[in-house]
Amino acid sequence: MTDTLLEVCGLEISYGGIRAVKGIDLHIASGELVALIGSNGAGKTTTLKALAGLLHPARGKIQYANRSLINVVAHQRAAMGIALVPEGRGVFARMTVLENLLMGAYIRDDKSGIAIDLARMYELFPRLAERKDQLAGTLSGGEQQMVAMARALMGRPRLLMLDEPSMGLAPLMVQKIFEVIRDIAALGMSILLVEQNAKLALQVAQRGYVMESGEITLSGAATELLGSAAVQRAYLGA
Amino acid sequence: MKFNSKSKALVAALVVALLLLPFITDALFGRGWVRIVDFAMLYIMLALGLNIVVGYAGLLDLGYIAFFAVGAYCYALAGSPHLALAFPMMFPDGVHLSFLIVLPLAALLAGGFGVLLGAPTLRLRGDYLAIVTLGFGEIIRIFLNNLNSPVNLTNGPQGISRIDPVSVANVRLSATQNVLGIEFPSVHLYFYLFLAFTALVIFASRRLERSRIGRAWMAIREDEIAASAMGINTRNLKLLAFAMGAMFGGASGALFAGFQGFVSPESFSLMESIMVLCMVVLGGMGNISGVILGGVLLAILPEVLRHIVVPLQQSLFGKTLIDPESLRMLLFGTALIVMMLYRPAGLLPSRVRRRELDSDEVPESIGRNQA
Amino acid sequence: MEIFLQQIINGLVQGSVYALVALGYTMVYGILGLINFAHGEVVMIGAMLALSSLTVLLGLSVPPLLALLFSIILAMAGCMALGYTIERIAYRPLRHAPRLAPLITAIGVSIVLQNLAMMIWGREYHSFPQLIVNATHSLGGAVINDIQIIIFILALLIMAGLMAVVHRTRLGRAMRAVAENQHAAQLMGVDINRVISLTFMLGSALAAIAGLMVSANYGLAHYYMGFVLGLKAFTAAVLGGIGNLRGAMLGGLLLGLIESLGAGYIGDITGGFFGSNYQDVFAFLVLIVVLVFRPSGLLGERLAERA
Amino acid sequence: MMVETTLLKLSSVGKQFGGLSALSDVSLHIRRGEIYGLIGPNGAGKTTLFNVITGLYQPSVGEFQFNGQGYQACKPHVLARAGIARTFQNIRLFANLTALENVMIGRHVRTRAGVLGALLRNRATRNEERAVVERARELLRYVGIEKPAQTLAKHLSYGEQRRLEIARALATDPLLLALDEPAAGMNATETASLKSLLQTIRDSGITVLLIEHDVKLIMGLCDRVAVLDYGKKIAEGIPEEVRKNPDVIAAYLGASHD
Amino acid sequence: GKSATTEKSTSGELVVRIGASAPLTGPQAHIGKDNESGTRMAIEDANAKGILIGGRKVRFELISEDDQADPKTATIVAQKLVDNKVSGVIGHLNSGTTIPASRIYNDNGIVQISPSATAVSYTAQGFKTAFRVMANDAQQGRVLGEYAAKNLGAKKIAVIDDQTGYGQGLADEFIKSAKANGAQIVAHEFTTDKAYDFTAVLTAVKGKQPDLLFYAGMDPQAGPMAKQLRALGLKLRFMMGDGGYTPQFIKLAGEEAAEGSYASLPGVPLDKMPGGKQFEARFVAKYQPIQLYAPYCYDAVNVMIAAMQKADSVEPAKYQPVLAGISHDGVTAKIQFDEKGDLKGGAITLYQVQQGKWHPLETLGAAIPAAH
Ligand SMILES: Nc1ncnc2c1ncn2[C@@H]1O[C@H](COP(=O)(O)OP(=O)(O)OP(=O)(O)O)[C@@H](O)[C@H]1O
Ligand SMILES: Nc1ncnc2c1ncn2[C@@H]1O[C@H](COP(=O)(O)OP(=O)(O)OP(=O)(O)O)[C@@H](O)[C@H]1O
Ligand SMILES: [Mg+2]
Ligand SMILES: [Mg+2]
Repeated sequence: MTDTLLEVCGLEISYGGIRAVKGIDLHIASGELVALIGSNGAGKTTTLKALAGLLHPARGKIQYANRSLINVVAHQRAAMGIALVPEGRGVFARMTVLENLLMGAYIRDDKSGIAIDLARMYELFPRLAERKDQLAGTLSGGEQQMVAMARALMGRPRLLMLDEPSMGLAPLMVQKIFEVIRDIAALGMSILLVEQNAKLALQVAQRGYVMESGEITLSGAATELLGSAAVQRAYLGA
Repeated sequence: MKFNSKSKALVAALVVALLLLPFITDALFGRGWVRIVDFAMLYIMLALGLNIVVGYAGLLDLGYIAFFAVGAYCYALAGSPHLALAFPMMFPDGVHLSFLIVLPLAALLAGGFGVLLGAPTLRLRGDYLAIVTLGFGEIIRIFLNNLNSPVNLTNGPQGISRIDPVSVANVRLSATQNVLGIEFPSVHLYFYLFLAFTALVIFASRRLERSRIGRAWMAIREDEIAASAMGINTRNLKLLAFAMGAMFGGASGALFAGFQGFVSPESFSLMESIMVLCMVVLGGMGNISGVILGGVLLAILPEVLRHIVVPLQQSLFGKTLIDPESLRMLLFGTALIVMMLYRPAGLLPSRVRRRELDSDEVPESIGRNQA
Repeated sequence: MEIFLQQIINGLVQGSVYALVALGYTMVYGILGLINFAHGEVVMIGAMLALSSLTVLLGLSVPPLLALLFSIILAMAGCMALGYTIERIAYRPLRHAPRLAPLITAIGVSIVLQNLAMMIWGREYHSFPQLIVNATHSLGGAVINDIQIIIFILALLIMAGLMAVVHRTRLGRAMRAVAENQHAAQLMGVDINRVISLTFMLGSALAAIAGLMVSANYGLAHYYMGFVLGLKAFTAAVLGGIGNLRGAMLGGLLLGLIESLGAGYIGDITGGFFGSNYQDVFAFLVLIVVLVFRPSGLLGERLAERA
Repeated sequence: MMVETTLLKLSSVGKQFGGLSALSDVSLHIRRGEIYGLIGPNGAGKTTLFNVITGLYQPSVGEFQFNGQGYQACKPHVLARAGIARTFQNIRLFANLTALENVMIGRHVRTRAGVLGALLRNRATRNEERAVVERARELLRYVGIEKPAQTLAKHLSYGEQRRLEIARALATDPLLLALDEPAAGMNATETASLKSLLQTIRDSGITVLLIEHDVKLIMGLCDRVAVLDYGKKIAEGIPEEVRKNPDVIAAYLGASHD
Repeated sequence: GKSATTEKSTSGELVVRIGASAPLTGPQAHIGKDNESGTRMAIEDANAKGILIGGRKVRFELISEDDQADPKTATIVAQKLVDNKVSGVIGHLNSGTTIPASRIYNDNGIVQISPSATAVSYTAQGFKTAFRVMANDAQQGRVLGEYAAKNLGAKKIAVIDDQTGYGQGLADEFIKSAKANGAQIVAHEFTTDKAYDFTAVLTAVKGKQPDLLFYAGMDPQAGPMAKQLRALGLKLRFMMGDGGYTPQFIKLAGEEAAEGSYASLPGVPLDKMPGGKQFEARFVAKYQPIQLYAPYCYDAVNVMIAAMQKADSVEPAKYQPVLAGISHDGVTAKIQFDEKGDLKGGAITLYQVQQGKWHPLETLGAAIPAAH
């Protein structure tokens, strides 16, 4: 039995007066790949931002590696091994691919380790090796997505959160990104994956949560969810 | 505009209060304060004009005072003996056109300058626009300062004095007038004149804001590319914004010249542009009542401080410890900071700004959300 | 020819001063997108602090060079503290406010600093002690002195140093990351408050040096000296492309040259119709023309907006 | 005959960014009343093509004809008036204005009130304003977001924002509606409802040009599809043909696509 | 309304308010404060003397306002002084503020004596209430131009002005007079009253090889200008108007560069005037070294009070005609006004820096007839 890495209890987040996330519970075990699906505006991005420390929850507990994350600000969470690949990628457009990757390793100071990981990223994404001196802002959408993922991995996170990594990508590129997700999951990293392409997400994930209007309405093993009629109707367009 | 009976009563009360304002001010604080109120009205007009450019169309203009200057000099030249110096044959006594002719002339001339300034700056954004408009304001000032030779057009830094006071329908506003047994001193008369014009400017601003033109300006402010893709001719509309703002500025400049009787380039320094911008932003960009409040506050605050700094120190320390004049400006600067910190979207934010802020209050650590 | 050469030297010296101040402007702008209107006042405070410290130390008959060294350090430290405080009080709370809000607090800070300085150092112009023998050198008939040479070299060195910091160090990378996307920078583990504070302190230290240089070169210090200098430096930064360090340097030197050549030759060019009284008109016209053809300054990146 | 059925015709259009050739020698024509799909790998030049035909970019070479008239180096507002409306890949709404105001701004190009009208607010202006509001509400209803009419655009959810962009574009009374990845970030169910909206729009007589990565949507909706790769058109035809084209499979679809 | 009145204080004294206005903030604050101090000293002296008017002991009260050297603020300040029922005003410092304010004083019948405004147009407006105790630009420029061309024998003269009302007015009159006396103006360059780098204009001047440079502006510019002049190796005589006659000039220029510079100041040198030396000693003890116009402010107050005493009234309407015809021995000169309110036959003294101090060379123009 693997131990729990992240545990969220009664998480509530509001924008001004509007509650976007209304008291949700979720947990992720070490090495687990968990999918979070839900329709537009359900509160998925909001949840991830709160976990990364970019938003302050109104209420609720977040336990990470048996430590409470209340009062831990975003950059400290990054240092604790929590990484987020944000919606819209958020690459540093006027920095080169290499500089972007080095930013990913900002919290580390083991020069040799960074060099090793850099080589590993270039192995994982050969395209980035070709383009390492290109400004990230001039890359195509798919390439930027690779930069964003590689950058997050450079910090050697224990928990990787991905917010719609397939958005705006061509079919071939989607396949490629999901292959990478599967690969890094196999290396034992914990992953929380938010996706609109619910089918793909549930195919790679072990467990899944379904979110609607700020609440978790369904959860369970990924295969179960894939088979559920409710999920099929709402998210798979069946 | 439709009013229910309650708001009708409110408006009526407001009108009466405004009409009585100079008398009340005079009785309570003295005539000097009526003059301050008069200047505040001029500033409100200026700020409302700038609000069109900055608040509606989102074009940061740091040289706005130039239009005020153009209007003022237009009035000064058309209503003083000065041109007799430059063109003794043509105008042996100078030019003394009627106020009702000069005012629209000044507004139009300033509007023309607005277009002139707007044209080369159309492609510029944000702070680049700011510095170019700043430069434009300085250029105008330098020309006014130096056009005393080869032909003495502006009398240079010495300025033009002996400008005709405003007179409407043979009533000279520079002298105390007796109407129905009530004495109206000059500063009171100017107050009513400025009040009328301010009302006009407010009316025009409101109508423009809620019109097809106003919406197009806001679209440009929000996203120029999307606006042009929606069929908005951004070039023409930006020029229009510059021109409209400049016209208001020019008209108030003309009023200023008539009121003051003297114009010189010193009155149109960069600091003045900055103050008007402060009024707009501090009051609440894009919101007419906010801009008015900003104008009133910033025009009057230094004067209020002038009066309280010494007594305040006396009551605190028993004597004047700190030089009152620098303390006054120090407090003024501090007030700017504190007000802005306390209400970042302005004292009376526009509907849009207010909501924009609401959503930004919570996520403290969220980064700059660039489009 | 000798006159022309002298005008070039004049322009380069004046331009180096602009450049020094413009570098500070540009750093802050680069990271926060904020016109730090108070920067000119920080320059002034730097000069004033140095002046006071020099006066005291020389009064205690401390050797001039030692006094100078100590004063530079004191002025830099004082300005760094001031820069930190300004950012903390007047800008940080407004980081998510509408874009023009911090512009107004900046103006407020500028007014406050000016009047504080007037209270502390008085209304009069102070003469700045001459500490080193300021030898004059002749260069093909034109003259240049030691302080001017120092200013010019210092400006270049500082620019090079800043470029190295920004492009080669971890802090520099963090600064650029914060400048581009604070959100993402935090996710990388960057403490953005710390980075922004450091940037302000660095810019303020530069301001202190600039203030000292100006005072040493012109032999005066006054509480009002920062305003015009700040404005010119801001213009220079925009001319070069605001946010770009090399642009600040180039813009500063160029503005200096434009001014001196303008003042020297407008009269001759226009047949005496316009004289040196139109020097600023000339400078602004050059600026406008440059911006019309290069809307983001000479070296500013032309990120054609992607639609 | 061609003039009547062809709405948009590109002949050998090219667009260069520095050394990069984002579009080269692209020719295509879109018929009135059809839904024309544009697909291709990331960075193939699809959005660039949109920017060219909406006047945001000037083509480096070539020109295009729209509604029987030639255009080259035209300002966006001219093309909007001519009848081309678009949405943006990275949503570009007027973020701080309400949904209703966003759509009202779309009416700008079909209304006329000027400064005088605004100041005097005469009968004609009042009538026009009323019509603008009515039409804007109607369009919000049409795309299914009448409820948040008074909400600021930036507070709408992603899907609502996409719909609002469509409503705003429709407000310009376009002949050609160009949509850049309208289904990005939508799940399958939401995409399905978008699909029916687009069909309704087409049925109302508006020609649609659609960029999408959702192959299912493209194949199920479009009358014809063109494929771009590295700035060149590598295939064009009805969906069934394109789907089987080996070049398209290699460059875009991938082997195992269903 | 009623202009000036008096009020009774508890001790039965007559309290008479004297207004004063000058820039107390901004770049000219140091000169403005100097003016205020001069005015204050005169008022304190008068109070110490115990002056009787209308048979009652008078206590003068100073109401000092900051006009920020801004014309608009000046009118507000003027209106305020009127509100405060001052009996007369000493001010303002600059012509740009003095002129707009003068209209308000005139409208309210309040006597104004400017200690330092030199623009000809100030007294040309036809206001009975406007006086000054300083030679105007025309008077001073004429003397300076003549002195440069005749006494100093300058053939080729360069002029720099600071583009302020003061500098431009003075420069124009200087040029006219220098030309009339046979000198050639080889360059007319410009700077501003906020500048401190003059190398460019000085280099341009150098190219024209003049033998004298006249600067029309104030000491904060004149000082550094003299310094840069020497640094650039210009070998010529440096001359200024009253704006340069300050200890500050020598400090800012450095004694070496300042040595030999000329400046003028209306009036007779303080130490040649009865009571002048004593005034200076007392002033320095009380405040700080005289910047510029403090003695003129002192004189302005005294001549005003003298007129009140002579008219035996503090009502402006009553003492104004007396003032117009007065002859008063001040510390700067014998003060008499012409029909416009300008100083009659104002003497102008030329000074030169010698061994780090200003030394009077000669006093000229006593015979100059009133301007226009
Ligand atoms: N800055 C904000 N201010 C106000 N409301 C917001 C803000 N950001 C998001 N919301 C609202 O919060 C709710 C949740 O938004 P969120 O972005 O978390 O949804 P999501 O599940 O990620 O949706 P999508 O799949 O479209 O990305 C939505 O109703 C949205 O409109
Ligand atoms: N303004 C610009 N400056 C420089 N290069 C640009 C610019 N706009 C587009 N490009 C480049 O042109 C190429 C085509 O870009 P475009 O946005 O048209 O691709 P796309 O087909 O829309 O891709 P995606 O599916 O990822 O949106 C890309 O390599 C892109 O980097
Ligand atoms: Mg989301
Ligand atoms: Mg695209």
